[in-house]
Amino acid sequence: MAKQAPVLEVQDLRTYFYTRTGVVKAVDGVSFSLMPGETLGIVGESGSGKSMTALSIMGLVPKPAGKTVGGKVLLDGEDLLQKSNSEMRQIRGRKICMILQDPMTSLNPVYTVGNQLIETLRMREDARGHGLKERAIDLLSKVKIASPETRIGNYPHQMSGGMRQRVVGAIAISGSPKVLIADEATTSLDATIQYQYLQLLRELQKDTGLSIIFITHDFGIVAKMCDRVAVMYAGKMVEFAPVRDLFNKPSHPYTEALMRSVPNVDEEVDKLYAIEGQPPALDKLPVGCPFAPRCPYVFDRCLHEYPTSVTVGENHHAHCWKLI
Amino acid sequence: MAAVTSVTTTATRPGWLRQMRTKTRRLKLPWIPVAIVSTLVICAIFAEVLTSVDPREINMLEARMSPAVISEFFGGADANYSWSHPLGTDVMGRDMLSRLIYGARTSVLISLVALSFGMVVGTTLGLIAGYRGKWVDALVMRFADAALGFPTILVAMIIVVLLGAGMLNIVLAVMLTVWARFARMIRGDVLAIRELDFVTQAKIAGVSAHMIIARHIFPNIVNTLLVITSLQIGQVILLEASLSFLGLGLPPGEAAWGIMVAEGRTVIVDVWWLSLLPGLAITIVVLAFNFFGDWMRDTMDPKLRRA
Amino acid sequence: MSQNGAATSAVISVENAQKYFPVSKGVVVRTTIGHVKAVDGVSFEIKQGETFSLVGESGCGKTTTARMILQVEKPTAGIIKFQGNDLATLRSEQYREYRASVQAVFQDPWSSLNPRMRVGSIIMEPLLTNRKLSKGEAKEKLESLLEEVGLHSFQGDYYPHEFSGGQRQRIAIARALSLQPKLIVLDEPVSALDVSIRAQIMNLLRDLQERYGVAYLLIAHNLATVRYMSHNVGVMYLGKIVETAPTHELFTNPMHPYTKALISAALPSHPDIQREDIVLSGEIPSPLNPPSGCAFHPRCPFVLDRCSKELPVLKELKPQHEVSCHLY
Amino acid sequence: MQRYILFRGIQALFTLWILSLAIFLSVHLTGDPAQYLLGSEAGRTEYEQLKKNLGLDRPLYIQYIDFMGDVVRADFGKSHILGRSAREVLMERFPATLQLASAAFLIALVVGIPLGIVSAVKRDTPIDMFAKFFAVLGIATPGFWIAIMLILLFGAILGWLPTFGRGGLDHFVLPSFVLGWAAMAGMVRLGRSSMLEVLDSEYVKFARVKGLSERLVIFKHALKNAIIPLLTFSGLTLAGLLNGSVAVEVVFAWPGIGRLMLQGIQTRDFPIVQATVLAAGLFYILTALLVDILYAYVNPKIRYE
Repeated sequence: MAKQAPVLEVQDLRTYFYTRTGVVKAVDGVSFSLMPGETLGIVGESGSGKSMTALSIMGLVPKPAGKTVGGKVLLDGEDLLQKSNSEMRQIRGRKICMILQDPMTSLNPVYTVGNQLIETLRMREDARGHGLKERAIDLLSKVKIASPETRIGNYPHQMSGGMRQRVVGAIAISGSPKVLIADEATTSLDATIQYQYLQLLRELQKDTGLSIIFITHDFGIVAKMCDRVAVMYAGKMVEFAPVRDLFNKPSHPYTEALMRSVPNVDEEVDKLYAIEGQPPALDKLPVGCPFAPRCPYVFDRCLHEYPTSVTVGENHHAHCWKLI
Repeated sequence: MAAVTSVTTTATRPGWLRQMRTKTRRLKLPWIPVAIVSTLVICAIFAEVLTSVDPREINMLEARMSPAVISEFFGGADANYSWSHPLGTDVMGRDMLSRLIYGARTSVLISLVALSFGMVVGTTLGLIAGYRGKWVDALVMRFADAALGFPTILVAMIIVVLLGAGMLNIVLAVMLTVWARFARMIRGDVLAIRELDFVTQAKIAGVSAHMIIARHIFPNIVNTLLVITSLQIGQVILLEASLSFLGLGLPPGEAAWGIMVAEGRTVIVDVWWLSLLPGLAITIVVLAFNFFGDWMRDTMDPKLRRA
Repeated sequence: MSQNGAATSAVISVENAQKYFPVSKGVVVRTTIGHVKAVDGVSFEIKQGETFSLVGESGCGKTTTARMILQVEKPTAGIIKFQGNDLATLRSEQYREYRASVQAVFQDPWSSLNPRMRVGSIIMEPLLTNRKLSKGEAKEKLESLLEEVGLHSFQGDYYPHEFSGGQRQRIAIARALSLQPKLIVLDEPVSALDVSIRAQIMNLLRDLQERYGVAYLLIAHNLATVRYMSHNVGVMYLGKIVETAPTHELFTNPMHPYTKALISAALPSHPDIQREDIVLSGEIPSPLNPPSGCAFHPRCPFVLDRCSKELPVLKELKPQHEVSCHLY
Repeated sequence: MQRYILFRGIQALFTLWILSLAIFLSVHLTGDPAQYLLGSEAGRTEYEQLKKNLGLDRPLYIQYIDFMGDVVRADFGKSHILGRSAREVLMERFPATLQLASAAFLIALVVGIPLGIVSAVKRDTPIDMFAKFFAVLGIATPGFWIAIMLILLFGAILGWLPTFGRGGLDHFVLPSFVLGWAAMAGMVRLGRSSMLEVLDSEYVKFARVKGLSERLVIFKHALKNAIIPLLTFSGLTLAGLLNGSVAVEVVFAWPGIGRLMLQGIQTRDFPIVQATVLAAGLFYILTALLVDILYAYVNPKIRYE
């Protein structure tokens, strides 16, 4: 890959929640970069901070409890964290957009899908007046919705989950953003519908040169869709690698254990590896490495100090003392 | 942790006190509403002890005396008051304080009776409608809708036509709407709980229908029941006062806050305390119950707690 | 269906089971305008100590099939046999014995445990409802069950909210085990759990099967889970089993176009894995008004003329491998 | 949609029928209307004659059929106190109540809904605190008492506003405020909670994600959804308004049907009682039906069923 400027660069992002029981470090020093046309996967379990990373990038951390307290989010070199609310509004939908998890509730039940598409189109200066409806129909056919002319007058509840998620996709790409974040966007879809949707995203990416961030708990989506992968655990990014390197040589003990504990569709597995214990509560994180209590390789240092980033291959880093 | 607490409880007394304090502090009990509600209940139970004056005793010589607690400090030279009537007297010379205390008893009594009947009937019907479903549910809910939506005042009037004014009339009118509120909420809860997997599991294990209701469904609606009850008390007291005010309840002259407000209405300009005091009492008590109910809902509603 | 040979070892056999839900319309007088054919003629059997999986997408009828076996739903037609005896002909105590022999573990570990009951009473409820036990026996049994599923014996006094999702699923398994059932229905037992917890539960279930020879009916949508857990698999589409085969055979040699598409759509375990690309067009049709002939024909990439007219039947194409498709 | 309206219509008719039955039975089961009409001094033959004239000697079900016929023709007989047809009196008084209730309802809507919405959008600000306080007071204070206190303050002490009877616009201020406050309080509370819920929804989050202005997010996406439960509630509010209007009409000497109803009860004037209770019931049921239809219209899930 030629040396290019990244379209999105996140540096040491920190988003904390201030609750009665203490400070929850939902995102704690996350850094990564995203190249034009690239697909990045962020994998983690519930509570790993992967969704909150996405909301922090979008500037939509739930207030007042949550706050992004540090770091930089550089989109084309401009720090989004320094932008005012109204400036962010110009950026959202146009330069960066997001698909949320639940297609059943992402669309407003009291407006037709056409209405919700057109209102997004209308926000852009170059799209006033005539032809909005035609462009909306055009977008619907782009996401492969059959007979878009009639579908445009439908209310969300008249559509299936897969179709609603396509409409959400159409709205998300309507502003021709450079970056699209898909937060568990296919989790609630059935297998064959999910497959259709992933295929569609891939085609859209090929046509528009969009960069996509997939936020998921499923290594399968990573294997199928992503170029590079970040693994998150307890608010921290524990491993970062090109996708093949990650699957061939998982370096962080958590990544390794997780991969060995996931069953395989492609071959019979004799016995899965079972990770001991539970993911930690974010307001009661242990000192040192948060994975230490469940780690098979744990030694003294892990319990006292958080590991530094170790380079284990080209563009492949992991935070683990074992690797030094 | 609970076990640890109970051990120390029996061991040392000061520890017990301190623990009670930390426990209640953790619950963040709303102290002012609790104090008001307690005062009300104490007045209702110990009315005879708290005041030796008969609330119905007429004494025209001591009529229209202004409240001593106010006139002592703000009253002009011509103010007619006496410390034997701290809150003054009405146009017939009846002692306001004693009437207010006995009025508390009326309020508590009526709302307690009406509410418990409403609760029992409503909960039972709600449980049956929710668990049985189908036409039973449809029937019960149609009646509940009608009872809920329908203006209570019309119901009360029809009952007055039927039975004449009286305490029973108020209790009936209140009951006829209150049961529906319970039935509705409980039924909604039951419908949700009935679909939960632990009920299906119990069915698979062969547990009988009445055991499922008793062991799996009822314990899970107790919270809702407490919350609705505490939120309803205020409304019931208000309803009782309104009906009394209109003369649809107890006969005039009885000690009920609504009647007292009505008696003061025509002479409001001269004898302002007659209406002011009982109305204030109603407002404060209803406010207290509302805040207490809100607190109950916030602490007990598992849906809110899980979020 | 095939009655030959191992009839004795079949714990349960389902023959042509159907479940139709009526759909009604009308304001005052409600008239039935049609039926949702949730399950439309399903047959299979499960042998002792084996896991049979039903896979398919939402609305395919796999859960309804399980609920019929659990007797939560009464079949509209068809026969369910328990150890060779038709359930419909069982006398009441035999029927009670059947209910005790078939237990279940459900998907959501939060809704499957009564929050107002102690874990001990939850686990012991099926046992105490069906058997007479002394206090001492009950206590002993509870402790052994808790340890069996990897919990501490003192945890029986705790309430469900004191446990995590994975531990709750262990409690649910202990309850299902308490009556030493012949069959446990596992309805998506791991899909609500965190990824790192799933392997713990799947391994536990496999260990228990090895130890007690209990049979499982596994309902799952994740093919990887199915491949890891089961001996035989049935693929369902719109209320019918379209293909059934031993696990290895099904995954290495899928024959029905729908099975092929399902496997093609399953996410790969490694980025280098390339699959035959079968993208199905369209959505799953409504079971209220299923397509004529083969219900899959509007989405099938290999559709023939006769598919829309003739209903295909299951044919045994290889030993134990049955497919219902006009292509063969 | 049509099916839904038809269903609600049938339900409304059924409720009305139950009400009429309740009135018929209560009037006919409590004592003897003929006795009331004549007073206690009347002779036996006179009494029998009157009973025959009134048709009271016939079987109950025949009387009921007659009664239903009268109800359909809105003929409730002659008030023996006022000496006029009950329908006439009713028609004379009805506009007063309608005006008062409409004014109160308008206040509740115009003040209550915006206040609730603003309170949710500006959560935990002084506006929110004020709205919550205002609402909780409105729910807890008895309307009849507030009415008396306002008469004392604005009428007797300050002398700013008329305190009784019907007249110019200034006569509306106090009664409609008192009547509207409780309804308004309910609207504030429900408006606030339903708006908070909507603001927390995925589609509002998605509207923000796609870069809509805050104005569009709140006024287009959140508002319409938040108002749907308020519509249902406003139907229930009407019942509350009818409840309250009796006391308010009595306190402010407002010549409406609420006061007429109470007078009818106190004087055992059955034609008046029948007329007013049925009219109030009909009014309530019709408005509730209207609200239901409106609700169906706003909510596409029902409209397209």
